[in-house]
Amino acid sequence: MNAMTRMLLERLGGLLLTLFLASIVIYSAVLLTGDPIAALAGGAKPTPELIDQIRLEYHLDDPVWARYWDWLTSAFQGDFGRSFVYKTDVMTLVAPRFVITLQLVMVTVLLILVFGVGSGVVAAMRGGAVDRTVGVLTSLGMALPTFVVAILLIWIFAKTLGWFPVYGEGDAGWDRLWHLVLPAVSLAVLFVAYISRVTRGSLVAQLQSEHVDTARVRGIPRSRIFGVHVFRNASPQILAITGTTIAGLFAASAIAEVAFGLGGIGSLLVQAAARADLPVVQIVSLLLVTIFVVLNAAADLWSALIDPTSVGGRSAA
Amino acid sequence: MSVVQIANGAVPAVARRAAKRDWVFRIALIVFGVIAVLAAIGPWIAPYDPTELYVGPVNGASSLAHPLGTDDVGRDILSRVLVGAGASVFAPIGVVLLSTLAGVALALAAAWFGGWVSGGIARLIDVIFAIPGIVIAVLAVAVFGKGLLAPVVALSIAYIPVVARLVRTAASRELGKPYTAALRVQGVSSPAICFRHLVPALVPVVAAQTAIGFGYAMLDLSAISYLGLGQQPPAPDWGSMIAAGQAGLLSGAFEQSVYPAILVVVTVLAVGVIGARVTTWAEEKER
Amino acid sequence: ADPDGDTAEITLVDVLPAATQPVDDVTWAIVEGEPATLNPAASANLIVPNLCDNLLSLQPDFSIAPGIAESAEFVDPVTFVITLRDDVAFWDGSPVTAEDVAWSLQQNLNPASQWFGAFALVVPDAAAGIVATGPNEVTVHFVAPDSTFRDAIAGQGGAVMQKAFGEAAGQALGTPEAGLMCTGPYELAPGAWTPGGDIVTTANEQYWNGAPLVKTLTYTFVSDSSTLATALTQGEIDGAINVSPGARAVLEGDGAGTLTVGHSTASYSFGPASATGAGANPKIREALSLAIDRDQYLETVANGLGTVQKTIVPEFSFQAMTEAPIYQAGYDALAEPKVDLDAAKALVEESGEDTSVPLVVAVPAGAKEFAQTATIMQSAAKQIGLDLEIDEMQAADFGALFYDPTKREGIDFVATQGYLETPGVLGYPSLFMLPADQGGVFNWSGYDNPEVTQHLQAARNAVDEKTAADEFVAAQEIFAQDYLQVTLAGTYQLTYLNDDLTGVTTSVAAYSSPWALHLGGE
Amino acid sequence: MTRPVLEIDALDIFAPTAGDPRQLVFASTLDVGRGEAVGLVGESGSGKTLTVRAVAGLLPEGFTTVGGIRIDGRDVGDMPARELRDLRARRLGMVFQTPRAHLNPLRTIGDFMTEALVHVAGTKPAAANRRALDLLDEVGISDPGRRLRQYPAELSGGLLQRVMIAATLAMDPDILLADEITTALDVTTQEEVMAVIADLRTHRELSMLFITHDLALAGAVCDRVNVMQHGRIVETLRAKTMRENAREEYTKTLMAASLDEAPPMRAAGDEGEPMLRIERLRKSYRVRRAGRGKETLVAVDDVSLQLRRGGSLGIVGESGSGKTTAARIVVGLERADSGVVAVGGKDWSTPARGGRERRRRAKIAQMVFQDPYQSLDRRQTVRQCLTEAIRVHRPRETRAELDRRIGELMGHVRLEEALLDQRPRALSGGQRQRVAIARALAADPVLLVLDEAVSALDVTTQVEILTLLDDIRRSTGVALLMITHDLTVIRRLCDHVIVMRQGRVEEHGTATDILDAPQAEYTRLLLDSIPRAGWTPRRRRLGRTSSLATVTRSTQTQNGR
Ligand SMILES: Nc1ncnc2c1ncn2[C@@H]1O[C@H](COP(=O)(O)OP(=O)(O)OP(=O)(O)O)[C@@H](O)[C@H]1O
Ligand SMILES: Nc1ncnc2c1ncn2[C@@H]1O[C@H](COP(=O)(O)OP(=O)(O)OP(=O)(O)O)[C@@H](O)[C@H]1O
Ligand SMILES: [Mg+2]
Ligand SMILES: [Mg+2]
Ligand code: NI
Repeated sequence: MNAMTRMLLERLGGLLLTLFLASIVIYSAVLLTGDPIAALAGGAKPTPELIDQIRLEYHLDDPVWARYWDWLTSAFQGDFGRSFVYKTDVMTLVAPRFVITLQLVMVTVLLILVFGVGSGVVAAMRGGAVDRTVGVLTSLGMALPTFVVAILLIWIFAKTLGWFPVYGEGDAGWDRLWHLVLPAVSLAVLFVAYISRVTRGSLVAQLQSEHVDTARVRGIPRSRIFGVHVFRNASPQILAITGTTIAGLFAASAIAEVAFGLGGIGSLLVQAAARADLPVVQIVSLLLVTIFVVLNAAADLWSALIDPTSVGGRSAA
Repeated sequence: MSVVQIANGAVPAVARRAAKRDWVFRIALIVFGVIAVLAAIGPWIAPYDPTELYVGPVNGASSLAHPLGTDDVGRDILSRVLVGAGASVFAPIGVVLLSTLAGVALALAAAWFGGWVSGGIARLIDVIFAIPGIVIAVLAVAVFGKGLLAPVVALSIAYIPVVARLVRTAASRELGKPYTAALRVQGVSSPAICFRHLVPALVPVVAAQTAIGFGYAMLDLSAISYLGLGQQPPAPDWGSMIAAGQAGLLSGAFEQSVYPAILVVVTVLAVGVIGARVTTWAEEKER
Repeated sequence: ADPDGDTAEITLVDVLPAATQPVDDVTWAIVEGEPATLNPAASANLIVPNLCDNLLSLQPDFSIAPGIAESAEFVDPVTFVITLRDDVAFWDGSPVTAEDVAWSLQQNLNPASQWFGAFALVVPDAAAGIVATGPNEVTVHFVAPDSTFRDAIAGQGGAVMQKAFGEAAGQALGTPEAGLMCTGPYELAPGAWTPGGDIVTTANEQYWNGAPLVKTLTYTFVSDSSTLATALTQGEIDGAINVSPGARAVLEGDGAGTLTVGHSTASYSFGPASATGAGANPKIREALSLAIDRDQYLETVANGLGTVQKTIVPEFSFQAMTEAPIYQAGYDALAEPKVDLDAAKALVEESGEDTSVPLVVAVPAGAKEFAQTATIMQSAAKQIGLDLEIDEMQAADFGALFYDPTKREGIDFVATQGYLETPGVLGYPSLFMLPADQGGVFNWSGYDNPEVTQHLQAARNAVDEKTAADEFVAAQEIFAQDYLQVTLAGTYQLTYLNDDLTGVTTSVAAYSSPWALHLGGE
Repeated sequence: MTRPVLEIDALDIFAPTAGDPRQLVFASTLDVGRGEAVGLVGESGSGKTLTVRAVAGLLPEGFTTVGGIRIDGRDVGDMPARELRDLRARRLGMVFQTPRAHLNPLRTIGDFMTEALVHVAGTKPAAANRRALDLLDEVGISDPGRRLRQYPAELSGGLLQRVMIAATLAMDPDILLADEITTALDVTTQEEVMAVIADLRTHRELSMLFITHDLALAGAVCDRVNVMQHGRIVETLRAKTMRENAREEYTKTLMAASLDEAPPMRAAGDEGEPMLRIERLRKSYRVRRAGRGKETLVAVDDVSLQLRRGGSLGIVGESGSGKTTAARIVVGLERADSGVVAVGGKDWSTPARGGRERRRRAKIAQMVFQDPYQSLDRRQTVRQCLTEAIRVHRPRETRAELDRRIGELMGHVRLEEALLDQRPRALSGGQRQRVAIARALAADPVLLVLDEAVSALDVTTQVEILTLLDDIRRSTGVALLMITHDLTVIRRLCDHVIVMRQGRVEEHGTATDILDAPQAEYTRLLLDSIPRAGWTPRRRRLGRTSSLATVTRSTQTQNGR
């Protein structure tokens, strides 16, 4: 078997195992998070009979493993359960919100790539005062909590400037993009700083590496040294960490979503947990886990592709 | 909330250089020292009872009686900031301690036993790593109830993979060095190798990680407070103060949010500089 | 005294001038969050009133006018006859029949209904109790006279739905999937409710009382008060009812709209959650009441937008009733809440309760008002030597307190905000003061005063309004001193509306009347 | 004589520090004539590398220089940056000590070879490719077409070094700067690389500045030799006559320390029971294949040997021949696939189970590891280290008794007691290795395994340690199992020798027999590859065709992320 296919299969196996274990952990832990009767009674004052009926109907008294098994088998048939609160298919609830989170994450990723990777590259290449400035800014950026940035932005733009909307997701299209700018900025600040550093760090490591010395002494033009030897060689590490960061953004977006009133999956999770809407909490958590694991694996694979020497070399862990 | 993985190069060279320039490091150390001391003695030096209402006007501005103003129920913000420092500074320390202990234990077990133990631990760590911090926080609040314990436990768990991976790498590197083989050949017992040689060797790495982890824990804990999953009122902590003051911010009463926010940022910055210094120092020791 | 008397600087407006210009889209924020259902029998919210007409129509000043029912009166002490207009049609164009009305009212004979209490005296057998007695006539039979029933059907207890649609939908009626079939000024088309997203309603061009000027009225759900305040002032959302008084400064500042203050029956209060422990002791409650400065409370929690309220039953709830003067006199006779720490400490002493055991007050998490209420209670408790802990509960857990006694274990007080959506004074006292088996579902401390019970029953069973009023005042005189709910403040109805729009109901009547009927451009 | 191509004139090099810059190189002056090979020798840290890097423009950031560097008479300091780069690209070639680190691991050999041609000289890729093929052929790499498509990780060190040289030649430079280009290679490979260089010099009139710490090598390949010490060039000598002409004290010690000058000190091995007996030992590893998948690599293949009490046995062989693996099996750090290891009549074929058994074996056999810098715990002082080694066997020793024993051990290895409270960082390489030996002797072993115990050290230090070991053997009667790839070490210390190649025993016998009358072709090759006076490097065999298997053993530092 080809090494590439083998690695892919191994990866896939590890990925599925991780997902499976995580689903067990999450499924059973979520059951501890609250009593869903209020949610299930749908606003009505439940009588004891109604409560009994609900417990029976939703198998609330079955042992955890039995409920997990039921859930798993129906999930394989495409049925992910129904929201206790909204009484609708969980997927119809999650899908449109996922789109919003996805869009938010995409805008954020754009910011991270442009400003994070960009400033890291500039800092590494220019050095000197530019490097110091970027360093100070990123130090500050890494000390700024997302929600503080959010509050600050709301304050500035709602009170004073009014250039960007600070609430809601707007309508699809340009309006949406317009609405996502500030949430994305608040979400991005910390990560821009972080990625900037990682980028700078790995570029500088490459810049100082011996093979770059070789290229220099051979008179290779600066631009080519940077593009072909420095950036290209640093990119697996930058990519791997950017990948992990982006994968984590889907969960980290919760704060920006709450602060800017976006209806994404992060705010849905917080809300659903407050209302003990267990199927939603379960699905959203698992969705987050899946995204994280898959994106991470994808980033790994991609950096493996960039790095021909690593094919089949990395351990699965 | 975000759990940022500590990666190579995450400590900026600038901070390192800054850390080498002693005065920056010293300032950071002094700032953190002052904050830590205030956190420890805050309740005794607070001019007012931090939970007492109407010691001043509602949303009062800075004045002689209330240097940092008063909040939306007329409590003295200075007192709240001082008393809140305890939870805000010591909770991240708790997170760092718990996650470090657990992470180091797991990593050592993995590095030491290898084989299926290592495989199992790696899998466990993968699983934890895959579950977002916010999900762990939501679940932990359900299990431990509200208060400081849940978020501390949640973050400790969320940080385990970062610590464990780091330590595991360092431990295998250390175990791979010829001197451990030499110790075995000398007949030194395994526990002795582990505790007399391996553990001390990991101290600098862990110390550097601890400083960095503290900053992240502080940010994440305040974010958890912001989402309403943290400290129980009326006990103050910086994160919930920022969140509570958000409404006032829009109507011009910035004091309640801004001061704790500045403190969070300053503390994290100071710890960042200290962490960079410790890292440099650890790296120098490595050579 | 005039309820407006002590708030001279605030002008109370209960309705904005009707609109004249058509408007295509209006986005409205629902502060309470997304409802679980729009079934009027199962949920009280601000969306249903625009969708489903009630039999009688509640006016912004809390008076009652004919609605779908031309008339609705007791013809004898136990027989109530409803005569319907003949020109009312459901959204699908089919006319409203007596069968539909009977079926709709019968929904409330189910104990799960929100309005079961209002229908408690109707003959329990649905077929015999509520009957269509003519093409346009429905007769309701009672087991005993009920002085509150007519007021109740001006609320959602009198909401009219289509029988065929309701039977087809079954349990799912009112959910995003099944939807509704009513007669109101706005229609809910199938699929117009995106769960977790928004609810889109469209103008009912055939509305019997004149079509609304707004073509599409979309409801979104924003619970966070500062988020909402920003969205409103930025003009991102056109309006909201029940905005947080905490955001007053922002909302009154320059923004896209204006804050209107209207009459309300809403109040903040707290009450005991268990029959054991210090919370169940009236002396402790009175002591706490004596330790809380109401003016300061108003200033902090309601940001000045409220009144000191002496007892659980607010003045506005009887303003438009025939015997209002009697009720007013009864109210005026009650003592003003005052601060007296010494007396409070003495009461604690007297109560004989163990003050070393901390008391626990449960409040819903998230809203700043409740956090502040709890903080103020805690601080008051401390001043009189009591130790009070705060348990901020997530929505689901807090909701569970109201039906699951086990969830109330370890909790002494529950602090809430409540309002009365229809005129009438007996609703609250019945829920809190009657023994549990007689309808006192929130009587968690096991309060049982035969005199109070007797007066309240007599008020309800009274066949003339004066007797009802006298009996209630007699009961109130007694229960007010037992502090079953310690009323902290009455609040106003706060409505924020974009300056381009007008025509909404701005009093608490919005909960029971199509408040957006006259909404439109200025 | 014509004008020198490269002149270094009173060069000072300063490193940046927090305060004043620290001077590392002091007024170095040397020149290289056309077609001439000039050596630069001297102890570690004397400033050799800095000097050549200054010529190539590769000093670390912040370093400053004073003085002149002239190429063809033009001072590089006066040239504009562009021109300077161009000059370096076309006129200078530099080859480094560690070719693996100096090649971009993510680019193919082909890319590396043609990069300068295409991007500096503007040659068409196809033409550059043809040129690359020719060059690889010229440095003696077989199957160059395939090599061009491979990645650096897939080539052995010797091949890589040749690639590096070939690539440098692509631009037809006049001057070749070579910084310890063979230090990482074993003797046979070293000879080949040097042969390639010698060829090139004769064909191309190449001038060369050649850095090494191996005087014999410098003497063999250079016309003139500069000796450097503490940042200064202390002396310049003609290579042919350097031994006779050396005037400086430092140069004289350097020359005198050469091993083959010292008299053999072989002790007569007493005949008796073998205390170590190895039979048909075999050990294989699953290793990653260069391209894809895994393969089995037999590291030790059917090896048998015997060592008598008080005897000394040498194992020689090129890099990767399985010497270390065999030693690790003996001391129980590795488990053999099959075969017998018997020590003192007891079966040691499997590693010790449990602490007690391990301690028992530790009392009998001890090992000194190859790398003195890494085989000590850098956090322990010498005293702590020795105490620990002693306490393993005598846990209840009194303080005084302990001190006495430590003193005795320090005496054995001739270390001053003043060093007892130092940590390894403060010790020189020779001192560290002596501490390691003292530690091994702490258990009073009867068998001492020495894995390349001196190869990382200066020649002077090497001599010291070997003498020491021989003394110890005589005084304590310990048997030595000496692993090395350096035959001169064997001559000095061992009475029996085993020659290993690719895991197998190629030849064995007494040291005198093997060194003076080698039977196996391979042994002769090994012997001939050793640089010495009058030695000229020759090409003897074609390059290794498959790369060395990648070692996945945990002792190889993991690049953890
Ligand atoms: N980047 C650097 N920063 C500071 N000091 C340095 C740096 N590089 C080298 N040095 C110092 O400069 C001195 C000379 O170093 P150099 O590398 O030239 O020695 P060398 O003669 O090549 O030794 P070796 O034989 O070990 O390669 C040493 O003392 C070394 O510590
Ligand atoms: N743990 C291991 N896993 C895989 N291969 C290994 C391992 N240890 C050694 N090898 C391989 O076994 C072969 C013999 O290695 P060994 O270290 O014994 O060689 P050596 O003769 O000591 O070489 P050197 O002179 O370079 O030290 C080498 O090809 C090496 O790559
Ligand atoms: Mg050097
Ligand atoms: Mg070896
Ligand atoms: Ni918009």
